Order: sequence, then C-alpha cells, then structure tokens
Amino acid sequence: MQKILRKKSFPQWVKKLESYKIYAPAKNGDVWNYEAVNHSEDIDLDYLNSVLSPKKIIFPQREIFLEFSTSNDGNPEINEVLPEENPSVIFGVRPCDAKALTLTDSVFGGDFDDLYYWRRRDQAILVGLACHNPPSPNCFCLSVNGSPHSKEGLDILMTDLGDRYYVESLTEKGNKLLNLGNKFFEEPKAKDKKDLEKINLASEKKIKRRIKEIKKIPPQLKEMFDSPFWDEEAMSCIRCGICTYLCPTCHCFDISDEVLSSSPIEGKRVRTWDTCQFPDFTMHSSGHNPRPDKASRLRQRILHKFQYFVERYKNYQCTGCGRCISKCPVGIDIIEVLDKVRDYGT
Amino acid sequence: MVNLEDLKKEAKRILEEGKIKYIIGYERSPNGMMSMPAFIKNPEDAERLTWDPSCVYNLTRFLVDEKRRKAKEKKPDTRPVAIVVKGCDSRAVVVLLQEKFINREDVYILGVSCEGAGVVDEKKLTEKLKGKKADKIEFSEKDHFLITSDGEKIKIPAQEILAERCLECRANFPVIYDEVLGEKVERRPEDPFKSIERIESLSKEERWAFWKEQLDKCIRCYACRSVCPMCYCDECVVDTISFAVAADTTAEEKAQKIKWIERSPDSSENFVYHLVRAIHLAGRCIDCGECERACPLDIPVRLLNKKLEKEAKELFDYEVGFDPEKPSLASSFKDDDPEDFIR
Amino acid sequence: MKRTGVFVCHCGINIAGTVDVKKVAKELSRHPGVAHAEEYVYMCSDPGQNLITEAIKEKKLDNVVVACCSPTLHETTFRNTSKEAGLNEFQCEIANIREQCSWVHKDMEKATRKAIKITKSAVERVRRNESLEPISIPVTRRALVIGGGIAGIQSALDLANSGYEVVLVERSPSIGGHMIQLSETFPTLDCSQCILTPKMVEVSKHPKIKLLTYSEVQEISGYVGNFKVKILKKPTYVDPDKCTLCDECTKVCPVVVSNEFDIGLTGRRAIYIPFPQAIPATYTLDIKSCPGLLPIACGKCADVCEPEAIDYDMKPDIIEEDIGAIIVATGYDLYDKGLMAEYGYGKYLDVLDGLQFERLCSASGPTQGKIIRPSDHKEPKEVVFIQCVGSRDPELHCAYCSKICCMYTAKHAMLYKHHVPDGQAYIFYIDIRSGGKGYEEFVQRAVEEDGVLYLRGKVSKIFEDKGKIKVWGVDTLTGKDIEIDADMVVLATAMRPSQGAGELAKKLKIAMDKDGFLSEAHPKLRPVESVTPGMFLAGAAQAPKDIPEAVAQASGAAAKAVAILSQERLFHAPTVAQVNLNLCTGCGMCVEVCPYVSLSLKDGKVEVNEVLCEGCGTCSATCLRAAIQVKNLTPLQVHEMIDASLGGR
Amino acid sequence: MADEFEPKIVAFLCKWCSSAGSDLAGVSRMQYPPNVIPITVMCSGSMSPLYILSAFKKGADGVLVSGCHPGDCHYIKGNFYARRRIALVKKLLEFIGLEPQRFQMSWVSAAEGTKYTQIIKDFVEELKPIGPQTKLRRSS
Repeated sequence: MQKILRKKSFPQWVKKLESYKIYAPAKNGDVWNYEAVNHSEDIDLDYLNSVLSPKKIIFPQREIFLEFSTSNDGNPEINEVLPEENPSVIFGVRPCDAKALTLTDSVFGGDFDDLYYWRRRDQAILVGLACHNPPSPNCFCLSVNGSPHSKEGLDILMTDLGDRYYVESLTEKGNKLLNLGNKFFEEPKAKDKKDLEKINLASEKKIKRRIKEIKKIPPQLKEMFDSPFWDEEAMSCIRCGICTYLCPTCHCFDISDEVLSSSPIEGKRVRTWDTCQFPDFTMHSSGHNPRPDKASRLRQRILHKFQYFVERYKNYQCTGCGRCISKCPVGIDIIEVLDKVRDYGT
Repeated sequence: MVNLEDLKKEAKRILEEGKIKYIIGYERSPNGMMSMPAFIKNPEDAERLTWDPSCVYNLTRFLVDEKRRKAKEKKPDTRPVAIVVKGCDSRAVVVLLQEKFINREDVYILGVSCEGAGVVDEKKLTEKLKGKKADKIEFSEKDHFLITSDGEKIKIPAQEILAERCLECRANFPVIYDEVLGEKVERRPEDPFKSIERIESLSKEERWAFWKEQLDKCIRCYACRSVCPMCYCDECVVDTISFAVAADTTAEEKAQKIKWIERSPDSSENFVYHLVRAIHLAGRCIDCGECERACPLDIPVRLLNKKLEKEAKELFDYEVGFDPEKPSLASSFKDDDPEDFIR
Repeated sequence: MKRTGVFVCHCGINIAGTVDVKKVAKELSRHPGVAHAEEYVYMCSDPGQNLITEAIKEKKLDNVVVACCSPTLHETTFRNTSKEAGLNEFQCEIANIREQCSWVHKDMEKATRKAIKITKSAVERVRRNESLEPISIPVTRRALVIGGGIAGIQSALDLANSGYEVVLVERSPSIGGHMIQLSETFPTLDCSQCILTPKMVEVSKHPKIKLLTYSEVQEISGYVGNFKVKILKKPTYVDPDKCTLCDECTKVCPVVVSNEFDIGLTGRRAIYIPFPQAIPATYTLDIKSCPGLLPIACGKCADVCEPEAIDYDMKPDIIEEDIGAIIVATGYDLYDKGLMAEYGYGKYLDVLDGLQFERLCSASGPTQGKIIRPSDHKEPKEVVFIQCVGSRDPELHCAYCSKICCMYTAKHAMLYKHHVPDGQAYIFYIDIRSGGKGYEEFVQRAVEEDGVLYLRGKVSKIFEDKGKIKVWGVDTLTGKDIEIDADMVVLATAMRPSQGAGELAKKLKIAMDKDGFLSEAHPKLRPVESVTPGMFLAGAAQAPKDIPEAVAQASGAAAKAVAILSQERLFHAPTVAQVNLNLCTGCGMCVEVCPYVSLSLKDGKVEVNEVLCEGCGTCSATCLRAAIQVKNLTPLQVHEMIDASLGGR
Repeated sequence: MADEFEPKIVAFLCKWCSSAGSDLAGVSRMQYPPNVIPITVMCSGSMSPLYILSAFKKGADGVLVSGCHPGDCHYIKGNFYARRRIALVKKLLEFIGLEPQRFQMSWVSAAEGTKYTQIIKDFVEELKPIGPQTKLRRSS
C-alpha cells in the first residue's frame, strides 16, 4: 500500500492512533533519543539519528523477570512479571535500526523464543523514515546489505518529499495503521514516485564511507584469531561499553537479583544489558577470564559481527549506522579496522 | 609555539637510541580533523606524530594499560615509555606518581605547551562551522585557532571553541617533564570555577531537577570511568564480580563482593554511581575533562569532580597534581580544617 | 546458611517494660538464618547463660546474638558463655536494646520495632564474623631508657628495682641532666646535687642497669615486647677502668673551650670531666675541641697519663640490644639564646639565663655560691628577673607556658636576697602560676619575708648604660613606666624539647605536638604512654614540668613498662586490618593515615603489623580500592547492617 | 487522619565516644524519639562515603555520623580524617540538591548523653517538615 501524507496532516494521523503507545525521537540538550510521546504535535521528525537505537524499546536496558519476597508466614513468594500487553508505534525509525531488529529477532527467536523480547516486538509497529542525508558522517549501510531507504524490518516506510511524505505500508500491521488515518492519505501520483526515486538515488550517493570487498572479511577473520593484529588495534581501546551499548544489533545481557531489603526479603530478578567489552563479562567465578585483555575483547566484537554471526545467520551483525565510530572516545573506527583486516598479510 | 618538527625529531631520537619502549602520542585521524591516540614504536613512524588543538585525549590513561600489560609479561621490557602530555595531563602523571602507581623512571615525559590556549570542544566547533567539515585545526597566533575546511582557511578566536575545562584551566603548561616543547604562556582564567558557580547559584530544587534530568540519561557504559587515568582500580565498585580471586579463594570469600550499586540504569543507582565516582576522584581529579567528553549522552559529569576540586581548594587549600611528594587529600588533614557543619 | 541463635533479655522490666521482648524473639525467629530465638528474664544470670549454652549445643548454633544491655557491660560475659559452649568468642555479638532503646523510649510499639531492627542488624553482623584467636606475642623482658636526667634515672631505678634489666642511654658523658646543674630546688630549697647524686651512684652500681653514656640511639625496629635497638657509643678516648681521676691530663691540655656544665660561665679543656661527681666518673676527650688525633697533633694528655688510660685509637661502637619496652626521657633545653636578642642576651655579659644563675648560686659553681657579676665580678645590688621570656608569646616565640619559671624565679630572687641581703630583687611577670604543694606559700614568702618586688608587666627594652643595665618596662597595675638601673638581669627563658629530640622521635615513630614535645596517647587518660605500644614518655620531653612531676611521670612510665615486661607473652585483640593483596596498588595512603604505624609498604603492597594495629578502620575508609578492611566489622558487614536497619516498615 | 511522617534515621556512632555517649543517655533515662537506628563503628575515621550513600539508597530519610571531639579520638586522629571526608560528601550531596538537613555530623563525647539526646531530637524535628527522602532512594 503506497500513499501520500501531507506534512500538516501527520499530527492528525498520529492522533488517530491513541490506542497505541507512541514513541518518537525527542531532543534532550544536544542528544536525540526515542521517548514516549504524549502529544502528537510534539513529534519532530527533523532529526539525524538517535544516540540509542529503538532497540532500547524492544529490548530495554533493564527488564524485570520476577519479583520475590517473604510472606508474613515466612514462606517465599515469587511472582513472574511480564511486559504489559500494550501495542506501540515507533515513529522515525531509521532503516539501519529497523534492519538491526531483524538481526536481534534471529537471536531472540529461533529454537527458543524469548518471551520478554517477543511480547514487546510483536506489539511494536515500526514506522521508518528514509534518510535523505546520511544521519552521520560515518554511515556505511550500503556496505552491509542495507540502504538509506531499506524497507527491511519495517512496517511502514516514510520518505520526506518536502511538503509531504511518501508513505509505503509493508505489512498487515502497517496497513492497519494507515487505515486508522485513512482520510488523511492520498494516492501517490507519478510525480511523487519520480521524486521518491530521485531522492533514493541521491541519498545513496551521499553515503561516503564504505567497507570495500566486505566478502573477503569473514574468511580472513577466521585466520586471524591468534594474530598479534588485535593487540595493536586495541592499544587505544579503553574498555568502555559505548560501541556495544549504542549498537542497534548488540544484544548481550546479564541476569541478576536486585535485593531491595534483606529483612524481610524483597527483591527482583532482572535482565540488564551487558557487553563483551567489560572485563567482568567473561570473568568466571573461578577467577579465570578467557578474554583477559582489551585485544581479546575487541577481537570478540569484530569476530562476532563479521564472522560468527555470518556463519550462523548468513548476515553481518552490523547495519552500518556508524554510532560506534562517531561515539568512540578514542576514535576506534570499525571501517578502518576491517580495512586493515582485509589487507592483513597482503 | 611548538614546532611539530622538533617533536618528531625528539621522538625519532629517543626511539633510535633504543632507551624508550614506545611513544604514546597523537596522530591525525584518517577521517575528520580530530586527532587520535598513537602508539609509536619505530623511529620512522615518528613522522606520524602531531600536536594540534584537536589533541583532546589525556594519554596518561594508557600508562595504566602499560602497567597492566607489563605486570602480565614474563620477561617485561623495563624500558620507560614516552608520553606526550599537555599541562593538565602532566598533572595526572603527578597524581599517578604521588599514588606510587607508576615510577618516575618508567616514564619519559614529553611536555607540550597549550600555547596559552587549549584544546577544542568538538561540539562547539561543529556548531561554529554550521555543518561544514573541518579537515585540520592548528594553533595560530595568540588566542586563535586556524581551521582548514574544504580548502579554505578560517581563523576563529580560541575562546569561542575551547573546551570548557580549558577556559577554567590553571595549568596550561606541563608541571613535570623530561623534555618540553613550546613556551610557557600565562593565561589565568578569570574564574576557575565558573561552571560550578552556575549550578551553585540555582536553588536546591533546581539543582536536583538539573542533576535528575542529566543522570537519568546515563546508560552506565562506564566510558567516564574507563577514560579516566585515575580510575585504575583493578576492581571497581560497579563490577558485578570480584576480580580478586586466587586459586585458594573460597566460595565464601567470593560471596563477600558487595553490591553497593546495581547495574540497572535506574535513578538511584545512577546517582550513587556518579557520586561515588566523584568522591573517589576527590583530590585526584586534575580536570582533564575526558569523562565528560567521552559521555555519549552529554552528561556534564565533569561538574561533579570540579565541585569537589573547588571544595578541596576552598576548605582545605588543596590543589591536585602539582607535587608528587605531597600526601593525598584524603590521607592528610589540618588541625584547623573547617568544622562549622558539625554539631 | 549459618545457624544463628538470638537471645532476648528482659532485664527485669528494664527492657521488657518498654520493648515487647516476646515479639522481638518471634520476629527474629523468622529472620533468615535464625535457627533459634528465645527470651528470658535475665540472660546474664546463671540460668540465662545456661539457656544459651544448651541452645548452642542442642540447636547446633554457629553463632549467637544476645539482645540486652550495652556491650560494654556483658559482651565479655556472653562471649565467655559462648566459648564454654564450644563457639569461638567472636561468634557472639550484642544487640544493645537497653541503653540505646528501652531506656530512652516510652512508646512500646515503636521501641519494639527499633529493638527488632537493632537485633537483626546484629544478626547480620555476627553471621559474617570470623572466628579469631587473640594474637600472642613473646616479650623480651628488658627495658631501654633514653635520657639520663632525673626522669630517666628514676624510671631506670624503678624498673631495675622491679627486677628487670635496663639499658640507660645518655647522650652526654655523664648522667644527671639539668637537675645536677641546679643549686637549690623549690619550694624546700634542698640542695639539688645532694639529693640527686645518691641516685646517680645507685644507677652506676645497680647490677640490673647497663649504663651507656656518650651514646645515642641510632636505629630502632620491631614492636612492643620485641624491639631491636642499635646504639652508637661514641669514643671517649679514655678507658674508665684505668682512669684514676688524677686530673693530670687537664693540666697539660692546651685547649680551653666553653664549659657546657656552667653554661659558658667557665671554660674547660678538650679533655675533661663534666663535673666532679660525674657518673661514670671518668674523663672524656672531646674530639671536636682537641687539636687532632688523626694525625695526633698534640698528644700531651696521653704523655702525662700514668695509668695509660688514654687510647687515641678508640673507635665508635655499635651496640645492639633486644628490648621489650622503651621509656623516652630526653628532657629539655632552654630556648635558644640567639632568638632573644631583644633582651640583650649574649650581648651583655650581665644578662643571664636561669640555668646560668643557678650555677652562680650553686656551692659547686664557678663562684662557689657567691653571686657576682660576670663582667666585673662585683656583687650586684639591683637584680631584675624577667619571667615568660619566650613563653606565652604566640606571635614571636612559644605559645605555651613553660610552667616552672614562676617558681624558679621566685626561688632565684629569694636565693639572691639570702646571698645579698641589702640588694633589691625585681620580678617582671605576666601572672604568677604557683599551683603545687607549698608553691603559693613559697611565692608569698619571697614577697613578704625577702622583700622581692613583683612588677606586673613586660619589659620593653634593655640596654647598657654606664656600667649598668637599664631596664625599661611598664607596671600595668599602676600604669607607670618603670626604669631600673640594674646590675644584673636574669631571664626565665622558655623550655624547649631538647635538641635532637625531634630526630629521635622520628626514629621511634612517636608523634610530636606542634611545639615539638612528644605526644602522649591521650591527654587525660594515657598521659605517660606514647601512641606506639610499648613506648612511654617521662619528664620534660613530653611537656614542661618540674622535678616532682617529672619523677612521678617517670615512675608512672616505669610502672607501665613493668605491665608489659611482667608478661611472658602479650595478647592483642585480633580484630585487626587485613589486606586483599590482589586489590592493593601500593599507593600508601593507608600507611599515611594509620595512627599506629602498623602499616608499611613492602614490594609495592601494604603489609599489616597485626601487633601494632588497633583496628580503628581509618585505613579501610581511606583505601580507594577497598583493599584493606578490619576483621569482623568489614564493609560487607556494615552494608548488611544498614540493610537490616532500614528494611521493613 | 494520616499518620505523621516518622523519618528513618541511621546513626553511625563511633564506639568510644558517641556510642558511649548514647549509652550514657540511656543510663540517665533521657528520652528521645525512636526514629534512629544506631550502628556502632570503631571510629568515625572508618566511615566510608559508601556507607552514607548506601543508607540513603536503602531509604534512610537522614544519616548521622558522630565521632569523638577533635583531639579526643580514641585512635588519636581518625576523626580528623572523617571531618575532611564527611565535609566533601556533605558538599557534594548538597550540590546535587539533597536537602542539607538530611546528612549531619556531630561530635559527641562519652560524657555527652544530653548532647546526643538533643541532636537526635533536633534531627527528627528538622526532618519531619521536609518529608520522606525520595531522591536517592531505590524505587523500583
């Protein structure tokens, strides 16, 4: 289903979606992030990209699994806590971030469905916004099977045509959403389609950064596990969690008990994000740490994304959003690293 | 003015002499105008070294890595490591010496003058250039930076794009070094605690609202901790597991790990994390501002440290990072330390 | 999980009157890990203690909490009970629900809730207590006394007479200190030498005392009961066993230098005996004044020495001693003359300090007790005494009161009047401080019987004018300016810690106060102990004091030392600091804050000397890496106690 | 009518002075509100800032640290280090907007049962009007 939506009608359409919980990019200081929206007029789609991807809505940084306590008779009480049944719409999702969710889908789905993930995922409708200009100078979606107007993972893709949006529904969920605002949409004309094509073509050209010959990289990485290369590359790494926490595809987590009170016992079992970049990630209780240094942790990040994930899911675990490059405090650039990997030893 | 060729020459010389293991310095990033940390081992690579107002990093952080690496080596290379330091960074070296974390003979200090200016705030610069991409930034004549953008050269008053901490800096010339490049240019900040006074002048509830909004953003990536040269503890209060495990550690001893702070990014946990971090750095933070620069969410974490720097100065007349022989703020006292707050 | 027993005491109605003890026991029985909880009317009674013992055995308890009165009262009782029932004494903790709860509250419901929290908090603590045994240390049953003045002599004699070996170290060639220089002592006017020399002789003859004069402590290591001390014995170049005290050597010695014993009022030779009654009774060749031994420049003394007692090849000797306890009695010096230029000291011959005046008055002094002016040997008719010279002057000199000057100035004026009945004595003073047995009466006697004229005020200027010393001052009581043409001025200069005491204190690691006097462990309750266990203070080294006080403190210090030396082993509380070496980075901040010198750095890590540690935990709060903690009150325990104190409603 | 707000206070008392002082208050049967749970530590010098933050996080409405008067410390100088450390913690807590009344320090000697009683009374009275401490309290 393809439609045209006048920009001035956008808030009115959103208003029609009151049965949904609405998320959209919101600005706090200089920082954009997806936040819950109360008024449709507050949505500002004139933004580049958020610091954290919409992953944080589907796979929140902290999630309660169960609550435990001692009852008055001294017996333990355990209550499962599940995410609320609450359909939601996320506006302004960048194609790379939508694609990223298809990757985490494979991780949290497959042989075993992660109940918590899927309850949120199934209820979320992703309304994408194609990129006119690369949201970041470090965008490289084209290198990893993506594009600034990719539809992968989205329910609806919107493209800014100046005074109007080109709106394409891609799923049943998307159709339902368009139908709710039926009267605000028009049928696209030939000019609209032409404009769309022009914009899509132009936006691809604006993406300057590339990983060349990326196909060579996974087999090359396989040979480089024990290479001293990683020691050199990791020299400037400071073992913070920025690259992984901001990554739309990273999905590692920790489960722990948060004890609010030890007498009477009261607490929660929670899942929180974790990252392979922290030294305690792989620390065994024996004191042994199989990834004892920065080099092995940087290697893990690269290999997971460009070798292991490819081997298992036939896809790169990277959608080229460029966040890890832009936000790395010491300028570690995954494109540079991969370039060096490809050329290593030649 | 620092002559870059002198720096390269000196770097080449010390590497050729073979008395230095490697040099921790700055090099130009292949993308954009910002520099990045460089680790130079071979004399011919000394050419890569740079020094310009984009050299924001406090490289002393990497002395901590060096010490850790060395401790693991079976036959450690005991030659010193050379490091390029600005005024502020040199004070970090002083604190590391004061805390006996490094030995003076393990480090060869190449000081560089900030030319009476300092380093840039990347965000301020981006704003200033209004979307134009800077390719290069250089120190220019007094108080100006020279920016090359799309082949065009623009001169911008340093004050307009300097990092906030540089505007409040009291040591823009190295306080300790083996070799120093550039001249000492006096530049006294009008008000070294201006950023703090802005917050202090707010009402209690305004202060709370400010910090609540800021710290609620925290995602606990610990970049502020990881980038800090003073955060060299082997085990941090926020680590989930005890790192102090040996072959004979019992299960009971492992259970001694105290969960002072949960890893959930909830308001209370974020607050306690940042307060602990600030207290831990009281009398140790030299205001290199790296914590704030590294923060992906633009939380002004530096202000918490700066507040305690101000209190240490005003209450105890203590200044950090000038004298390695001095006892630390927390391991000393004066008989007449103020106690008007005590009942 | 460990099995904890909780015993709630009613203390009659002292606790049960305000706290629902049954509810406390019931609540606690539901607390995780509590295997047994009961209450009883008097837990400290025999039947009460039996309840605990039985429960420990029957319920196989690992540890117990007794909720009762303050731990200061019955902690020992219940720890012994637990011990008898087979537990380690540290597996018992007290929850104070009386002094800190039932006695200070009236609302039963609220007090009960509070008592429950206090008790839970104690449970959380005791569950994490380590079983510990007291630290046992062997004791070397010998003492070292540093300083051979009256305080050191008294301490040495008391210790020796208690049956312990004593090493007495004195820096100068003879013991006796400043007291041997004095003429008469206030308020009785006993002859100072007459009362001191018998004690000096006793020291020299005592079989338990090893006297090392002309010696200095060079190095000290170890800890209470087990010190190792290195003492440098300087060469005197005279063998005391051979010397017959014939005095032939001084007659031929060509060098004359100022005589310390007479504070420069006389001279002595390079080879000399400090004073006739010196102990040990022998001569010393002062190498600094001698024209030279390497090569021998003069050699006259050896030539005339018939018993061949003089040995130019004598070498310094390092003596090592094992010591159990140390008494520091390094005494005082008078305030440096060079600093008192405003009073013309050192400029005018007839301006003297108190000790010089003592020598003038002394029957054994340079004038055989005749008071005459050093300048022209005439009898002074007008003598001005000035008190508080250098004392009580925080701006320029010493802030403190030197304590003895009021009394000895009164004595000086009195002695002067006894020697020169027709002379006039003036005393400039700020206040008269005559606290002490018979002291006030003594001052009154000086005024009333001997006609000493007290002038309240300060002296503004002293200068020489036509053979007289003009003293300008103000009498603040009358407001009049005063001008005296004095023949002699005597300054009551401040007492300072003796020269070198600071260096010694550093070697011993004893703290000094702001004035350089040695710091006692507690100003009221531990006035003779230093902070370092096994080291004690006696005499003016600690603060200005007069002879009876110095002697009393010396005996007190000796008694404290005996308390250590009389033990075969010492026991020390085992709740001391322990280091997690994996986390320690060797920054040394804990070493800086430790009040007991119990921490030191070794190979880049901190090391605890458990014998010296008192378990205060300041190190633990200072440590940035949580690498040091005190046993049985660890951060984890405090964390859990906070949790228990705040948990629930 | 709703119950009057009863602040929860944790008081860290040094063993030798302040805890003994609170014992004296008990022996003298002085009366003060039961809002304070005392935790005896060896010395105020052993007070880690983490203890204070932890207490606030666990829901304390007020925290008191009490030690010996300067110069009277059983461990000679522990309270001097405490004074410095606590001053910084106090300044920092005020900087982030915590009510200054919530965190207090006092010198209470073993002879000052009266002073201890008064401090607790005042503390409770000062906390009542400002209500529960929610800023640093763990909420979920």
